[in-house]
Amino acid sequence: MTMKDVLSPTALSLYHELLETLGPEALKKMLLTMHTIRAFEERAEQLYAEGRVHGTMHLSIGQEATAVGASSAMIRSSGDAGDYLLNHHRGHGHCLAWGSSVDKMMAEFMGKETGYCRGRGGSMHIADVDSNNLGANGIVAGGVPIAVGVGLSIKMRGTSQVCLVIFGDGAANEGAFHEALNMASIWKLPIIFLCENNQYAMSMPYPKAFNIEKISQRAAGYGIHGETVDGNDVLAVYKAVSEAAQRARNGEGPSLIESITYRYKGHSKSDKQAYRTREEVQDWRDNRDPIMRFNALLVRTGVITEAEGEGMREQAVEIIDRAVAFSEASPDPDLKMIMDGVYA
Amino acid sequence: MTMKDVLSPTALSLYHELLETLGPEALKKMLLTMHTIRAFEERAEQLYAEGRVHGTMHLSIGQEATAVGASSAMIRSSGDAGDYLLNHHRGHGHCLAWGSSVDKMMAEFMGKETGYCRGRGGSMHIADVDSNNLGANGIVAGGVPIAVGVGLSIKMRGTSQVCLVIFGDGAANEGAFHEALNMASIWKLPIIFLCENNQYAMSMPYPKAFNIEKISQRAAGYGIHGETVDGNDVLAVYKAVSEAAQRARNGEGPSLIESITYRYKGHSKSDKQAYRTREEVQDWRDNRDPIMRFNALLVRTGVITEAEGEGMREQAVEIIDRAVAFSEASPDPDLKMIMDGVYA
Amino acid sequence: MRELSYAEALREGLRQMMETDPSIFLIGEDIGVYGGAFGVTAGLIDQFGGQRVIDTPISEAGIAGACIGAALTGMRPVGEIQFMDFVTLSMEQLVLQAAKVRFMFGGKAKVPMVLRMPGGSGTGAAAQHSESLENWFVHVPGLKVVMPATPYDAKGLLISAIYDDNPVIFVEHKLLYKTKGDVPEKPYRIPLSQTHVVRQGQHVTVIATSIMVTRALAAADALAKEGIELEIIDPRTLKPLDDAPIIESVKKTGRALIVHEAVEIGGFGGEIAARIAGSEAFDYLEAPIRRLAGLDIPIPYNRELERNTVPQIENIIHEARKLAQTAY
Amino acid sequence: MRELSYAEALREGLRQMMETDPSIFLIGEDIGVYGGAFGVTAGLIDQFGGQRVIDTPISEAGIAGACIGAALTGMRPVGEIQFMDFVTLSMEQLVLQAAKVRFMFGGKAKVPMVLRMPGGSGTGAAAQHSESLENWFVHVPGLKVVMPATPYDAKGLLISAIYDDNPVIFVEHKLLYKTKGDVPEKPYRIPLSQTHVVRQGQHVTVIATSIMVTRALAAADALAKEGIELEIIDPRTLKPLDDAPIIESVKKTGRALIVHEAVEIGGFGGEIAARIAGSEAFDYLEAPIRRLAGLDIPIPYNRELERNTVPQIENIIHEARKLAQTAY
Ligand SMILES: Cc1ncc(C[n+]2csc(CCOP(=O)(O)OP(=O)(O)O)c2C)c(N)n1
Ligand SMILES: Cc1ncc(C[n+]2csc(CCOP(=O)(O)OP(=O)(O)O)c2C)c(N)n1
Ligand SMILES: [Mg+2]
Ligand SMILES: [Mg+2]
Repeated sequence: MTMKDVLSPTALSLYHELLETLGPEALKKMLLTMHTIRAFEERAEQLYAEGRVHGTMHLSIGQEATAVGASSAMIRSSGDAGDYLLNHHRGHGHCLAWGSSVDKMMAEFMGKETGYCRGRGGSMHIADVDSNNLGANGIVAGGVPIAVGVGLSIKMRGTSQVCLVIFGDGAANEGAFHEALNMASIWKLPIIFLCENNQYAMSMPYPKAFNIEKISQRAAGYGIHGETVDGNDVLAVYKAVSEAAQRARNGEGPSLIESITYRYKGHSKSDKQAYRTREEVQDWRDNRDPIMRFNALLVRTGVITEAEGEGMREQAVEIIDRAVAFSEASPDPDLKMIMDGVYA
Repeated sequence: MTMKDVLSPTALSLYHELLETLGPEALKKMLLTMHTIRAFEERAEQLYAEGRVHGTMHLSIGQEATAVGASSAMIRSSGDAGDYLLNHHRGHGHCLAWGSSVDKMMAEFMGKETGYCRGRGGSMHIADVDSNNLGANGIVAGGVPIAVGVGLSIKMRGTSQVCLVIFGDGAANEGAFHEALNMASIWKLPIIFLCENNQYAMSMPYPKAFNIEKISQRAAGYGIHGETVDGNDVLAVYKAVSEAAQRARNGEGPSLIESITYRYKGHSKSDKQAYRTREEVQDWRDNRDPIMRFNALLVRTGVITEAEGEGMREQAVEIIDRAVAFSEASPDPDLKMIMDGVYA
Repeated sequence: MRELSYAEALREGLRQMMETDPSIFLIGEDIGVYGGAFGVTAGLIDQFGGQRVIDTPISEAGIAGACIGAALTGMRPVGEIQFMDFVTLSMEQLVLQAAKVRFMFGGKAKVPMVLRMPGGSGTGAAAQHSESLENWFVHVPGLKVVMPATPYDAKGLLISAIYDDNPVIFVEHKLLYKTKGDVPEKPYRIPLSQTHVVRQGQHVTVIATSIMVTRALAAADALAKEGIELEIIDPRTLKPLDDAPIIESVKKTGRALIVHEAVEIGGFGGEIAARIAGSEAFDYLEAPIRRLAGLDIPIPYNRELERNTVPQIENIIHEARKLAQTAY
Repeated sequence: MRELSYAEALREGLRQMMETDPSIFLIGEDIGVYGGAFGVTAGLIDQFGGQRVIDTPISEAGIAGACIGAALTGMRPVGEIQFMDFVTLSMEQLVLQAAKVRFMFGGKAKVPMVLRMPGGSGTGAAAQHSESLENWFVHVPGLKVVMPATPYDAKGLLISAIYDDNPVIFVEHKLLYKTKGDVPEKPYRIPLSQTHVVRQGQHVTVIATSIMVTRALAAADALAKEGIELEIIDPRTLKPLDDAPIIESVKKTGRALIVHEAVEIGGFGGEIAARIAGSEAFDYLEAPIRRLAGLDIPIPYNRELERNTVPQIENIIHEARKLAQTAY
């Protein structure tokens, strides 16, 4: 779906259905979160360029709808009352959408003691176990088998929780993906396997790594529900993930959802992007941007004004400003504690 | 298909087609090889019971049709002129069907210097690299990614070879299976993935480990040809594998063939078989035995007499007698050479 | 005291823990009706059902992942890898996930899991079913590595491992499963990281692990008749290692022989040798430190070749005697 | 002589071999148009095409398997694992297949493959992208392990590795890729298993690997000003190890310091220490053998923590000085 289709009958009918059930405030909050994610990552890139952070990072600019749509469909709470999140290297957006503290995320990104991981994890490993966010994973598909264990644990503990695990198209070719989907299926575990197909795994275009049209076709090989959604349509993602969560809570087992999206930036800091054209990137930016689209929908249906939409963008930037200030004022980890936290 | 269906119209029409193309001698040889496999394994079991071999072993009694049907469909020759074989722990039958020396196999089983692997490999690791038999593998699915390399090498060397890799139902849940099938598909490699579904992976019944009806359904997830055949019908297996080989030689890429069969014996030496009933085993023995079936077909259509059929069984036992005698007369490996053969 | 086999001791430990704590469950290949490839879990599925004794497909990465995810969310899984060799398929999950998650998350998560696996040769199962890979795990921060040599240690260490809040690699030995020994009926814990002086002696310190403890004891009996007294030390927990008793012993005897089944090169014996050679015991050494361990070859199938690949009682006798007679 | 960076030297070695031998090909993730995560294979796809510079899906077990199968059937594959950490996903194929196939088949097969992988920390990539796991492979019969420290060694050892008929684990270091050094233009081979005395000195023998060779050289320069002369030894091939020059050197200096980046516990330093402590050099030792290696923690993200996790020049200076001053 491109910008032109924002007001298409299908888009509008889904919109009105969700406006009804969720209310306008919830939708506005989703838009704000998408702005916050983008602002976070644009700032991250800038901090990196300025030499104020080291390491690497994987920006999800362009993919905000999947993060926000999916998280909004889950119960974000702590302990047995909340669902679980697991994600991978391109994970800032998921974490922010899950409701994590922007300050603590930024502090982690900047390697500070006040960060979620006390500066030990960095961009690729942000976790907030207290809110059932079991963390990002630097290993492609590394979190996918872990989701099986979370699902098993939910089943054994007899709660009605669900585990959402988000990974990329590249991850679907790792052996771990296969083992995990099969185990989740035979044991009917409450897991949502959400595959963000952003068209590339690093430099590998999706069609070169797969000889199938849709990754969701693989669901059939495990006897589970599979479906592909427009990952740049926050409401479509919301709906697919909600339904998957409902099935999981009903004891109907796991689902594989493929969300079609696109990353605007390079894979990581050192990517010359020789594997794609500028035009392709520009086309996605101009015609399918998830924030522009959702903003347009809310404006054209009168839920917000143009100015309110613009205000949200600014509000997001301010949130990030504060987070950077918080981080800069935070102490570095104490070198004397270097051995700390390895063993419980 | 059970014994009753041996003369069914479908069975007979395939039979006549192959009788025409292969000739009666080839069919007789297939039956003799099936007898030889069974005799080999019955003797192996006996030798083990008598304490004359150690270790463990995995008998394929009841699965002979798959081994013979598949191998007969391949070009068994050395160097660039022949196809390749890779198989796994339950591999005696595949190796014999490939045309390997019974003497050298038995000697290997008995740990002798004259064995294929000079007594270093044993039952689970018989290989005959000279005849493009790249060996059995003790690791479930361990040979499956290796097949990808063989397929790549064929493609790069520009020969018209094909690689046949045989594994069990259990192997289809290993991550390596997934990675290999995908790679073989995207590069259109000349590989036949032959899955012997003998209903169990050790104690795990197939329906508990898979939430799909047929393993061949997984082929669709990789965009390759998938099909399920009656693995106790040697001609059905022959046909499916021949066609797969033809596709592979035509550059149409890999196939996944599932062959439905059954093992009569326990998984390995130490199996109490608490996971299945005697009746189930007896039913397969009485009604679907691959040797009885093929023998009946050849007898009833007049290719051999009852007595000739019985003679083949005896001939097979004699072949095995000679192999045991050969092995017993063979020297043990020389302890002084223990460090030999690790590095080239 | 009542005698149990090593396998029975493990089973009793598992059963007693599962009876008292519903967060403990078992997961692995063929551990249900089959009872496990070596019978350790026999009968447990009848008592606890298939929900707590979970048979898996053949998916070793999946098994490890299942343990990690469950452990992160309040359970205490005890996984089984059917043969230690197959843990090569779980390395990413164990090394990059289980071991690191706590540290990477700033100490804010824990992964209380045990992964049991039988190592070692001697059953004629050849190169792909006879590995002794414990030193790989010793090399990984965040993991613990336990390797019991007796039924008594097996039960007591397993219970401690289950209640430890870290991932524990629990290495059993196939040839030990049927060995018998005294085992208290009540549950008991042997603390992890507590090296055990199994036999006292003044001439040579023998540091041995797993089945080599048994063989070293037999060697000690034989050498005692010649007047050579071996002091036998079993670390039991290889990581984190309690090395003080080893250093103490070598200060006393001045001679150290390290014995393990794993390949010598790159093995755990190197760690022990380095600790001794870098410690105050160095000044007391009266002979070079000796290692006796597996040959640098895959385990061969042929019975005689197999036997000669790893240390046997006679090899330990020979080496210890030679060492006792070496004057500096 | 012409200077090249370590990455360029590797690339030139690959290019020259591929030009002369059509059986050599490259396979790995993003090695084509991307040129490899660290640029080592940049441009090679333009010269040799996608049939010989093969981009793979993210399937590390598949990559290893592809190398093994091709090697068994007449090719000489050079695989790349994008970060050494991810080799945890290839362990079964490497350890149970590549390493063992020849022996299990009675010496009748060969597996001429190279698997390149960058190890080490220092780039802020944290715990899952900074492993130094070489000692795992040293522990595996049938594998060879090569770890070049300079551009010159990188090219010469890579060419030897490609022509070796065994599976070779070729460990590069991320921080070395940009370092420069003299590299002859013509192809040349440095024999595997040939330990190199990088710098002569009489006071302390420093056995160092990979980037620690560079740091040890810098430490030696500093200490030379204090009159302390380090002898620096780089094994280059960790397996099979040529230990004679190490033993010889320790006999001369009487003092040994082993330096590597990998975690100390269970690491390669243990092997070296054990070889020294078990050799005739033992009698010449004038001080305990010292190891200086990685802390027993996962690599932290924070830059200062990361730096302090592995040995730096100043740590080597400090340890070597202390050792030189230790009297027995
Ligand atoms: C097991 C493993 N292999 C390779 C990598 C290096 N790597 C990091 S991200 C990435 C691409 C992942 O692609 P995808 O799963 O599609 O996620 P995306 O980056 O597109 O979000 C690669 C190859 C890794 N981190 N882990
Ligand atoms: C990676 C691995 N996991 C487990 C085993 C132990 N094991 C050997 S055979 C087997 C069952 C294999 O089942 P299947 O693939 O269906 O083959 P079958 O034995 O039925 O021929 C198991 C679990 C192994 N050898 N390798
Ligand atoms: Mg992607
Ligand atoms: Mg089976």
